[in-house]
Amino acid sequence: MEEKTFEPKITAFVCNWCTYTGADLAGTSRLKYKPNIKMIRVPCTGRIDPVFIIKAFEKGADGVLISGCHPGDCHYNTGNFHARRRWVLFTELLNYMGIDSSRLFFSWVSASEGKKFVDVVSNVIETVKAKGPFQQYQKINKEFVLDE
Amino acid sequence: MKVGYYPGCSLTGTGKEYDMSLRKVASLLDVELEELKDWSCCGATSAHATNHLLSVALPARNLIIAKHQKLKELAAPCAACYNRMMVAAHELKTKPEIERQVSDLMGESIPYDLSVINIIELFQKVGKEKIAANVKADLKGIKAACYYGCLLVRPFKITGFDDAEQPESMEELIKAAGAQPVDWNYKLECCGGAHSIAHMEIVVDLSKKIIDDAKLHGADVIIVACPMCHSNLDMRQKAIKKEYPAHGDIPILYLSEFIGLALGLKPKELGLNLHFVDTKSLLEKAEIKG
Amino acid sequence: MNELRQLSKDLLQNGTVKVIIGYAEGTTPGRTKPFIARTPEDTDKFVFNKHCVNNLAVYLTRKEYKGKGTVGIVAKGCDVKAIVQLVQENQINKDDIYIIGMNCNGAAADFGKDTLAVKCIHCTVRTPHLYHTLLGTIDEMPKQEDDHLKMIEKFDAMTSEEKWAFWEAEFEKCVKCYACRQTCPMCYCEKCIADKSMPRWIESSAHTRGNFAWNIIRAFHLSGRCIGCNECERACPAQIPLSLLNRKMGMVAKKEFDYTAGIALDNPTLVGNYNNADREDFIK
Amino acid sequence: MKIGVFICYCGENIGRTVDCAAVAEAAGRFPGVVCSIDYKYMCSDPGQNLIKNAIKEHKLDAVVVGSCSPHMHEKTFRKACADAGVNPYLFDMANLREHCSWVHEDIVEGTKKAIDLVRISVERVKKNAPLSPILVPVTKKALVIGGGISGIQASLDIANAGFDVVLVEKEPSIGGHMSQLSETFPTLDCSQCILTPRMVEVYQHPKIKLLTYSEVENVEGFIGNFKVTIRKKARSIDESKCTGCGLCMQKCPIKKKAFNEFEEGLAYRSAVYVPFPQAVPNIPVIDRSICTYYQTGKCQMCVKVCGREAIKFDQEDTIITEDIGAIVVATGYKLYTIDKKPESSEIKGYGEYGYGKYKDVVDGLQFERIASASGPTSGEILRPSDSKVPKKIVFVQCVGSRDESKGFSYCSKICCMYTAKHAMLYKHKVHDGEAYVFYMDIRSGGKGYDEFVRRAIEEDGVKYIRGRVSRIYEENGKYIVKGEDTLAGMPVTIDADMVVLATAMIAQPEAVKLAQTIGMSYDKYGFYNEVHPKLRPVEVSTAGVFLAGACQAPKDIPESVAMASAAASKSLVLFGADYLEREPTVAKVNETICAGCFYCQKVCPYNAIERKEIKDRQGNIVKIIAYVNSGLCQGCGTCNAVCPSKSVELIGFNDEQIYAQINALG
Repeated sequence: MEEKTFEPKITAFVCNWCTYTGADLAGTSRLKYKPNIKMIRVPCTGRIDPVFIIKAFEKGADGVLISGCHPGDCHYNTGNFHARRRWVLFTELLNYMGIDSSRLFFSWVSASEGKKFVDVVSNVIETVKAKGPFQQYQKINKEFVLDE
Repeated sequence: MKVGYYPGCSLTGTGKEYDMSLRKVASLLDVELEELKDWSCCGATSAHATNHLLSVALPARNLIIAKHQKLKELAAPCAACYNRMMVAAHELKTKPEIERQVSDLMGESIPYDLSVINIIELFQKVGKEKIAANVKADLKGIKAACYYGCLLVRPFKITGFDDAEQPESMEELIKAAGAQPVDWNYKLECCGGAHSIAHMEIVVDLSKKIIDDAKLHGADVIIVACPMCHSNLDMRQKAIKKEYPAHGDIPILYLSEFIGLALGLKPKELGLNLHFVDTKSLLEKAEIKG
Repeated sequence: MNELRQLSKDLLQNGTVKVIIGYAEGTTPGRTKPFIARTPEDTDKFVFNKHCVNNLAVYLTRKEYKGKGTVGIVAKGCDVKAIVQLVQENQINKDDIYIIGMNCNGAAADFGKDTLAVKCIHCTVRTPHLYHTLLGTIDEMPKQEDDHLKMIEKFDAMTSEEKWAFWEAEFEKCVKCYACRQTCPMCYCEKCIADKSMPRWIESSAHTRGNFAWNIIRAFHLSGRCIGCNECERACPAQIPLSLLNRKMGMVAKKEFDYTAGIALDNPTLVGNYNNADREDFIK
Repeated sequence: MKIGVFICYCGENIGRTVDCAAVAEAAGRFPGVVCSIDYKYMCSDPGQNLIKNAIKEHKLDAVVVGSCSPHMHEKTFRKACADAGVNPYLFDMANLREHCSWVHEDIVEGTKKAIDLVRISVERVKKNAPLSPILVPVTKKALVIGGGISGIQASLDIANAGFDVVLVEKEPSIGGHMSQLSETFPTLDCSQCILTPRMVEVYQHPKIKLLTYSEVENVEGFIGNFKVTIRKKARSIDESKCTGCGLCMQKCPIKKKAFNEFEEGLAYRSAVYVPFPQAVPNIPVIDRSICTYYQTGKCQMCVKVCGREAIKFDQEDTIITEDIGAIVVATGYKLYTIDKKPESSEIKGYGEYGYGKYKDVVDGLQFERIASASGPTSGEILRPSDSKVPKKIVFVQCVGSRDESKGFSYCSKICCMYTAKHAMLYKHKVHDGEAYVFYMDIRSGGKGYDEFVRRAIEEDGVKYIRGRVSRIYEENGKYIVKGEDTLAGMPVTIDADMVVLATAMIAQPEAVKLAQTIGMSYDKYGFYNEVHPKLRPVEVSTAGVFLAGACQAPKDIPESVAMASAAASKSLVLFGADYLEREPTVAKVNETICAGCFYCQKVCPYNAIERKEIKDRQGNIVKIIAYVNSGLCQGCGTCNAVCPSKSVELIGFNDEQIYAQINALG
């Protein structure tokens, strides 16, 4: 029963200048996507720390999306370049630890790519939906969260 | 150094001396040429004009043989073979649809990590220093015009070799061999290529211009890296003379033959006796005895 | 050994250094322990042998020594890597240390064992790459199978469930004693993120979730910085194979960015720099 | 903390797919929320009054508005909060329109998500801190780098508005490339005639400090407060004594050792020289690399003839520091080197055109000098090799530009026009001559530009051939130009007496170095990047720095002048206020726990992280830690993410705030 009605929870960390604005454009253009995703706005992808992602999983996210300006377009010139290098290390680490890094999505979505934003989000939701709940984390989450 | 070797049809026929000289020179320079087993036609001169898929599939077959022989590099001394293989590799790499069709035809995928090299690149790999170190004959009085023709450097996007308009790599090798390259203007002009048989008058005109410019700049010899260029420039000098009686002969040598002379090989070992134009004038100037 | 003692004595006597960090005979005969020589007489206690496995660079960032005059240190190649990395990260001033480089013929995996420590099997710096004085000789080192590497490579074939199960079982054992942190020369933060409560990114109790968070972040913060001395694993009372994580991340740094930590003073750090051509095929 | 929540319907925009009343009702039950109100248009005056009244009535500490995107109305609501006494940064906005109602269709789902978004905002605002904008004082003095036409125009505009200007030029004279030009398109007025008065005006302007033969070495600080270090190179001449009589130059025995840069190598100059007769300042420079005195210690001919004792062989470079408020970068361009590959570039040269090998194959600026009345031929069109009048001349366009295989892929923009001008000047001076132009396309957009090209073709009979040239070589005293006429589909061969290559404008070789000094971004060719290609064309990503002229991209004189005036007016806007207000979203270091690893410094795009020494009471340095210069920090937060111990945090987006948001998702 739960399998059929499973709707994944997606947490997104997006940069203020490109992806957040691109998501605004998706709204202004009245494009549609599913409401499973909630966004947290940060100034720059350079601000995104891996602990955000771990915490999101601990808080029950089935998937996490990270999105920001295309390389070269960063409002702060180089924030996304530094971020990109750290993500390579972080995803490799997750893979090695068996934490399904295919639940972690990265994209470049510019302020003018409202359509791309919708495509990215829809793809994330569909992919995670097909994968089902993030059972590994849910298991260790449940084990120790006493008030549930 | 081991390098795969694709002679192609010309080197077994009109360009026999190219094959002979290259093998001799290679062994002197510690290059092991491993010939492709059961190689087939590269498709030059006709396949690409008639059927695109065929023009890719023919070289692809040879590339697959190279893969089976576990070769990393494949030398194609004939500029036309080199060009066809480069074009095919490029098509396979950039066009998934072609790649799929050719893989279907071949029953296996095509190797991408194989690099096809031309004769200049082969000598570059050997190294100018090594060539210079092995020079036996003194050729410093010899002025050589390096003729690249069209297929080595073009299309530049595909071959990526040297410079499409102002190549200098062959000159560097000639210097390493101890001779003087001349600065001339026709090193990339068309020799008439495959028109040699059907429209000889075109080839006569084009080849004459090339030869005249080389002579104008004081060349004693024209160096080529393509059997077709060789046959046009060498074989057609007789026809040029018929049309323009004032024409004086100039020897046309393959790059491998010239380097062979520098390394002290006998003219006959290099197949110089198989040329139409007598190479005596060059050998006398270089004081090399037949 | 006499060379080492004599040099140390001279250095302390002529005032080149204030103290020298080295090894002395341990309480169990044959074992060694870190030892700080403060007077020329102290240097008689110095020893150097295959049981000198500790990475003494960890002491260089301690308040007792940092900024208190030149510190001498007895350092194997692997220890020098740590020193190089610490200099790059502004933790020590290269002019404030005197490196007594030791040619190293491998350290024993453990006391009483003849096998080599993991870090020695794939060592590339048996002669230290930076030193003021070099002592000792390079002798033949026994060849030993790199089973550790094979283990890391085994992960390539495992499913993520299998990998998770492996680490879950390992991390279950973690008691959050932070011995790994304490013994790591690269863990010099004045306040570790694991100890911060506003906000508490890493849960402090020793349950699997908190242990995962701690070990992920520990490994991540050491990515491109870990010089592979494996002191963390040696110190771990729960015997969690932390070196598998650290070495893997070192391999990732090498493969993705052609980067090795601690090899050259002028090498830019891995994190903190970027290349326009860094991999981004995972970013859609 | 007492929080008020305000949910906007935005007419029907939010209300249609979000049950706003239900959202307000749910939000009212969140811990800390003391009032929760929904209203049709929260941004309207009555809506804002609703917020203000609630702040007073409920003594609110913080406000959350659920409405449109913060990019739309964040400022509006912050101001409303401030008006009613709540710090504007104790405010957060939930984006219920662009990120919820407009993109979702189901009202049940939409409402659920809207409640979540408001919860996230409420949790975040609890961790917000009251902040005030950062006030930065403004030094009302501008630095203009580059004394070409752009720099001259910007300097004059700023100075005429009453503000001080420091104009730095690396050559001994201002004037730039425009001073080398013969006549200008499309009016054919004399370049120097219109430029020289401007140069003199700069020199005499009481508000302009002119530093020629000088270079900017270092720029520190931030908008309104730059500290600039300038190196004034030794001229070996006492500027206060020299009268510019020129006797030293006449008597200098070194006549043929150095090519005259101003004449583009078509003439020689002496060791002591002014670049050209109209130079400003008209004070010579001694070229120490060729001067006999510097080589052998003898000669001193110039000293003997100088009645003012102005020659100073022992003069040294001087370092000048200036406090500057705004910087105008007008460093201009360079011409593509054709004969060989340009320094520090991947591109190949055009060896096949024989530039550098054949004297009569010249580039665009050389032809300008040949055509100029003040040039080496006094304006007669004579070819350099034998000073004969070329009867057949070929112009080749797009050399180095629009050529991915050998040059740069961009269009150099002005070459179509200057080639038409060159051909026209040639035809005006050599009536029986033939002029050919090889072109790819004719790009003549601009007032009177296309008419100008048509005039060259139709009235002056210049022959335009659409196609590329493959090779140029010498044969029997002629230059054989081989090319293709793509309209006729035929190869063409022209035996010319002279060839002019319209080479591309490229970035100055030291452009990247200056960009790194100032903190500007640049494209792959080395041209400086503007912040926004359309709406902010003269600003760069470092605030307080403006661009003028060809350092940004190839452009002609009118465009450069317009851009210079724009850059000047941007500087003047800055000088209009005594203080600048900046968003307080900046990073701050927790000094007690910073371990000083300086990873933050490595990732900071603005060089905003400095080193700070912490000393004990005896004055011994205890540790060196990071310090954020809040004037430079732009608030990206990359430092915060790389800091392993989170000892540097971005105010406004700190870890607690983001943690609260993530926590509210669960």
